[in-house]
Formats: sequence, structure tokens, C-alpha cells
Amino acid sequence: MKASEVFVLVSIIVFIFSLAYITSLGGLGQLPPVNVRVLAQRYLELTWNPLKPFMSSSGYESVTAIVWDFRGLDTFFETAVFYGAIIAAIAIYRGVKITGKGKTIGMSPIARTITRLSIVLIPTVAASIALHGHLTPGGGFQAGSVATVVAVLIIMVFGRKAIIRKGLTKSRILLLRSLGLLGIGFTAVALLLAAIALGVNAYIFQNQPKPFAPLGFPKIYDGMILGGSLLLFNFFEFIAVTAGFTLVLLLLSLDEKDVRKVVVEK
Amino acid sequence: MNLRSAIPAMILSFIIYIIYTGSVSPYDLITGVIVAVIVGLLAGEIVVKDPGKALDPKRLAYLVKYTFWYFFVAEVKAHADVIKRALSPKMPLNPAIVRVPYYVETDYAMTTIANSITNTPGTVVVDIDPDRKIFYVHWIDAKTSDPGEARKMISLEFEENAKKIFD
Amino acid sequence: MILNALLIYIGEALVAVGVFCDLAASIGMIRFPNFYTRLHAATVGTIGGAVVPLVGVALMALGADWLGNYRFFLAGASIVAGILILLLAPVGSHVLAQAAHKAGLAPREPIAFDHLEEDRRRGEEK
Amino acid sequence: MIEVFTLAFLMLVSVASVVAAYLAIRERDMVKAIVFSAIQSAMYALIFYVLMAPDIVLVYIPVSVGITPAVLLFVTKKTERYDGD
Amino acid sequence: MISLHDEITLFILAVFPIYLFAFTLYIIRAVRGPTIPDTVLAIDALSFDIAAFLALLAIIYQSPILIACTIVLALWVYALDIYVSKYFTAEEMGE
Amino acid sequence: MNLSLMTAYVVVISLYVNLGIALYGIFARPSLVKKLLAITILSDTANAFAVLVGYRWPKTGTPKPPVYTNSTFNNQTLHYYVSHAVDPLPQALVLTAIVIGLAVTVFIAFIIIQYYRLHGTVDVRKARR
Repeated sequence: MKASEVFVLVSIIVFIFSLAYITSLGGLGQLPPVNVRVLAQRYLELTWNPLKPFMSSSGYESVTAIVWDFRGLDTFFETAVFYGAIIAAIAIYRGVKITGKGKTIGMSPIARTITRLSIVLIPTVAASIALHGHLTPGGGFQAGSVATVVAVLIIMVFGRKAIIRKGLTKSRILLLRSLGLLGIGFTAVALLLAAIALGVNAYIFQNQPKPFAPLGFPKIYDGMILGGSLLLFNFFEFIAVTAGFTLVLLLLSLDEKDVRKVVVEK
Repeated sequence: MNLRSAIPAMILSFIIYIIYTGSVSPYDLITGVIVAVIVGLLAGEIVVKDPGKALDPKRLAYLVKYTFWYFFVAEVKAHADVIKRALSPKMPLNPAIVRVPYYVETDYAMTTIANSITNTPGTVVVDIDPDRKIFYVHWIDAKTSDPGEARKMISLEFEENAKKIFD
Repeated sequence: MILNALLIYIGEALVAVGVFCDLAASIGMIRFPNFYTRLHAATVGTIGGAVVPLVGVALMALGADWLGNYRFFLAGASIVAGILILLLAPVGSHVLAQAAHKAGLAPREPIAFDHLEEDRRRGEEK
Repeated sequence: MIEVFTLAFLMLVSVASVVAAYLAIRERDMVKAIVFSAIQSAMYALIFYVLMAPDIVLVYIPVSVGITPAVLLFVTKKTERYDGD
Repeated sequence: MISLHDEITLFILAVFPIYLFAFTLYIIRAVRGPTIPDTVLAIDALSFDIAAFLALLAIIYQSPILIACTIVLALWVYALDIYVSKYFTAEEMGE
Repeated sequence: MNLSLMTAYVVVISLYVNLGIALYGIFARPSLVKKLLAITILSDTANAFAVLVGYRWPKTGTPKPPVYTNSTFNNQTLHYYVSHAVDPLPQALVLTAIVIGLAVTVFIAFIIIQYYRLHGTVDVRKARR
């Protein structure tokens, strides 16, 4: 071990101990506590509360309600950040041709057959997670990241070129991703547009009717809990996240010598 | 898009959706049908080659019978054997990789045999040669090195059933 | 009521079998000498130790009526998880074994005879 | 009674996560390090599960056990496998 | 005569220590495993068993909705197998 | 000192140790890929802290996930839910933090590949010369 390494180690240990000391003085309090904070109690109360229709959200699940209703604007910008990171990654690969020509090697026939079968099973489960995001744990992010496993498996088991030959080229995946983002944006302002047409008031990211803003997404119909805008947000986020992850993995799986020709000699 | 090959995929997708959500409320039925139609249309051609075979009730009956036989007879025997080996103090092992030929045509039948072999403890398919139709099976207690004998001991019953179901 | 009790007892029996397989598999994982023999112990762990208890949990959940309506979700999701493990786990072991043999990652001894190695050599000579 | 066993499980999982994280950082072979970091992520997922956060488990396992190792293995394949001298 | 509810709780608490012992052995194999396939195989078996164990925990906590996590665990650990074997057999990961 | 408090401290201490290990990896290991791995461990540990702060153990019964599971609604069920469910706010924040963290990781990964193409190494000590 060299002197610099020892110095780093000692300073890290001192830092951690000071952090732990501050925490034990009352930063985290006693763990685990009996009660949660007042703000959290408010959120829990208002998630599903027919007695307070103007303040409550429209689903059973508190996390989804916070993510897409109480704090929807934050999540929208977060999705935009993810989109920006993908655009920045594509910028590095500008000019690289992505084609489906040439032969693929892939893996053993047993893995191929099972992967083909799982193309039906896994998206079904993912869609179930997305469409029940307001009733059970789940939602757009979760379902999107579950559905990405199909993309990973196809890239690894059949080869990258197979996914392109099936029609999922780079521009189409980007289009799908943009459609998802547009859908989220449209759901956010849909009530605003409707309110302008009808001549009443509405807020951006409004889910349920509020005082002074009488419009709202359907909450419950014939005994079925529809979840209002949460359902739409979850669905569009599912599409956007799946397409984004697929695009990232597709770019990462490009052959190094093809990329090198374009990127380094430029 | 081939509509006929999409139907079995749709049915499979719908069944999985309903089992996973575990309820038959109108909301689940409606969304289940929508999801099944979309997934079936997208994946039908990749998954199902011959739609007539997939909906044949005789083959499905064989599949159910095979599942029961497999779980209650083959698996129990193999599990008992490997657990005995793992827990006995002397640990009797005689591992080897043997050739096991197979004589089925379709991919699904081949995969059924291979997965059945791997899922019974004591035998694992290490590699496969699809041109010469040979599995290379790692066998924890190699009783023979002759491919024909090994096939009789390891995969004959799986193969007969797989032939009835998929070929 | 009797049906509930029956379901719960069958489920508990299956879970008990699963726990025993799990324990045997983990002991086998420690004791077996090389990677290829440990594959067999891992198979015991996945089929006997995961699929069987998942089915057992599904039966227990169907019988446990104090869990409310969501118990059908519990049962269905564990059945689907069991089916997926049954399909995917053997493929996982197979591709791992194939990669280990092809790239020579793990020692093969002790082994009585190795037909795959023979055939591969013969293929290279040709 | 449930409390005691829950907390015993948490203890085992957190100790295992420390071991896995240490090995992931010390290991010179990047492939091994990535596999160890996958163990560490799985252990964190169990902590999240016991802390009653199913939503986070649902998004954390795909991201940390699935996609991050995939990205890092892609990077390792394209660059160098061994770290340091 | 105890109720079914208490009986299930007692049963799960009885199998709990065995599970913990088995997990400890798996983790030891995963950490010690002389080669990479050993480690990956141990993680594989460990995760499938943990999937079954999490289902039991969902019953004992009386929160059936926790079950959604098991399927995700089972799926992605399989993907880890595929990555590692692809890494060692192929020239480029996307072939 | 009761048992639950002790175990909570074990979890907290192990998280601190992981934090230290991750910081050591970021500062002392030469490979850029290893640094990226350490960054992911660091962010995961921070997320685990956030969720740990939102945990609770109610006086009666076990804690519940923050999902309302009763199909009927009255004051009693609502009170049961509010007094047993854990804090949903840190979970919602961590949920978005994980996805942003993944986006950052992917972006850094692309930059590392580009760095290797231009410099021929991912070792910061060799690249300095």
C-alpha cells in the first residue's frame, strides 16, 4: 500500500465516523420510529379518500399517487432528464450506420426457443404491472424496466441484427420513445385544453376535480377503479422507458470496429 | 401478419394475464383482452409456427399427462438420488460427459427434452450439436459410455412424450 | 373451512419439502468438488427448492381467507413465478455450462470420460 | 416473534452486502467485480423488501441487478478486463 | 386447538432458521467460489430460493401485494447468466 | 437496549461501511470502470438510507406497504391504514432517483468508451502522462 492510498483510507474513515457521530446525535432519530411524519400522514390519508374528493388522488397506491399526481411535475422533468441523457449518448454515435445486414451468431438453440416463448410471457406480465399501477405495487418505471429484459435477451441470444431485422430500427425506437413522452405531456395538459374549449378553469397536471376547476379524469366507473390520469401516465411512461432502455442497449451493442471507423477518424 | 398463428399466442397471453392478476373483475378482463390482442399480433409469428398443432386438444391432454408424470415420478426419483449423494459422508461421484442422440424434428420438442434432462438433478445438458442431433450430457453417475445405452437410461421416456406432444 | 385447512396443510407439506431440498442443495453446493457437479446441486435448489415451495405458497394463500381478496393475486403471481423459473432456470444452467466448457473457465476433474472434448478435438483436426 | 426473525434476516443481509461490496471494490478482475456488485444489489433489494417498499424493489432489481451489470459488461468488453497493474 | 392463522405463522417461523442457514451457505459459496461460473451459479440458486422465501414473507406479513417482487428477481437473475456466458463465448456482446 | 434498536444499528453501521468502501473505490482505484461501479454503490447506499428513514414499527401488528388494500372505505379502515403504512414520500423520491441514476450511469459509460477510443486506456495514472 502506498502513502497516498493510506491517506485516502484514513480520511474516508474520519469522514464516515464524523457522519455517523452526527447521525447518532439525532440526525436519524430512534430507529425504527412508531409514527411517520405529519406530511406522510397527510399523503396517506389523501391517497384514497371519498370523503375529501377535492384533495384526494384517484388510486389505491400512495407512491404512484405522489409520483404522478401530488408531485407530477417533478416526475415529468425527471423523465425529460432521462430523455436528455439518451439524446447525449446518441450524439456520440452520430454518423454510425446501424444496419441489419450480415450474419448473426447468437447462442444455443435451446436458449433461442425459450427466448421466443418468453417474448409472449414477459410483456404480458409487464403490461399487467403497468395497468395495475394504481391498485398494486407497480407503474410505468417498474413495468418498463421489466419489459426491457426482452430487449436484452433478444440482443444477447439472437444477436443485435435480429432486432433490427424485425423492424425496430434506431429511428423507430426513438419515435416510440418520443410518442411516450408526448403522451405524458398531452395527459398533463389535456384538461387544460378541454377547459379552454368549455370556458372553465383547470390546472396543469390536474387529476380530479378541484374547487374552481370542475373537470376531472374518470375515477370510478361501474365499480371499476380507473385511476384517472394515473392509468394514462403509467401506460405512456411504460412505453417511454421500454423504448429508452432498448435504444441504450442497442447502441452499446454495436460492433467496436464499425464505430471506431467513424468516431476516431473524424 | 398471420392472424391464424396469432390466436394461440393471444390465448396464452390472456391466460397468463388473468392468472397473474388473480381476479376476473371487468377491468381485468377488458385490459387482458387488449393486452392479449396486442402481444399476440406482435409476437404470434415468432412464437407459433404451426397454429393447427398448438390448438389440438389431444396434444394438450398429452402435455398435462406428461407434466404430472414428470413431477411425480421422474423428479422425485432424481431428487432423492442427488440428495442422497450430497448428504452421504463418502459422496459417491462418477461424473462424465456422454453423447445422447435424439430423434425429433421441431425446436420445441428438442427444447422440451433438453429442459427435462436439465431439470432432473443428476443430468445437465452441457452442449448441443443440432446438425448431428446429439446432446452432450454431464452425468453425475456415469453407468455407461455407449450413446445408445445412455439414451435409454436418460432421455428415452422424455423423448417419447415430447414426440407425442410436439411432433 | 375443511377445504381451507386441507389446502393449507398440502401447502405446508410442499413448503417443507422445498426447505429440505434447499438445505440439501446448499450443503451440496459447499461439498461438491467442481463446477460441473455443483450444477446438479443447483438444480435441486431451483426445482425442489423454488418451484415446489412457490406452488405450496399458492395453495396456502388460497386457503388463508384472512388475507382478503388480494390472496388470489398472491396465488396467481407465485404460480406464474414458478412457471417462469421452471422454463428459465434450466436454460441458465445450460448456457453457463456451455460457456464454462467452451472457454475452459472451470476445472473438469474429476471426470471419467469427456465425449464433448473428444468431438471438439476431432472437429479441429478436420 | 416476527420482529426478531425479521431483524435477524436484515442483519444477515446487511453483513452479506458489506462483504460483497468490499470484494467488488478489491477484486482486480472486472467481470468478478461486476458479479459481486450484483450480489450487493440483490442484498439491498432484500433490505428494501423488508422495509416494505415493493415499488422500489420492482424498479431496483431490474436497474441494479439487470441493466447496470449489462452496461458495465459491455464497457468491460470494449475496454480492459483487468484493473490496475 | 389453535387457529389456522397461528398455525401458519408458527410453521413459517419454524422454517425460517433453516432458510437463513441455507442462504448463508450459498453466500459462502458465492464469495469463495474459485471461478466465475461458480459464483454466478451460487447467485442463481440463491435468488431462486429467495424468490420462494419472499413469497412466504408476504404471507407472514399479511401483505399479499408484496408478492410482485418475486417474479422480477427470478427474471433478472436469469438475464445475469446470459450476460456472463455471452461475455465468455462471443467476440462482441451484440453478435 | 432492545433487539430491534440493535439490529437497526447493525443495518445503519453496515450502510456506513458500504459508504466508506464506495468512497475508497472512487478515490483510490485507478480504473474508470471501477470508479463507475463504486459510484453506483454509493448512490444505492444513499437511497437505502432514505428508505430506512421512512420505515416505522407500529405499536400493534406489523408495518404495511403504502398501498390501500381494503375494498371498503370508512373511518376505521382509513385510520388503520394511516397508523400502519410506512412513509411513501422517500419511496417516491428514491424511485425517481434510481432512474435518474441509471441515466447518469449510462451516460458516463458512453463517455468511458469514448475515452478509451481516444486514449487507448481506462487507467487514469497512465492517461495522465
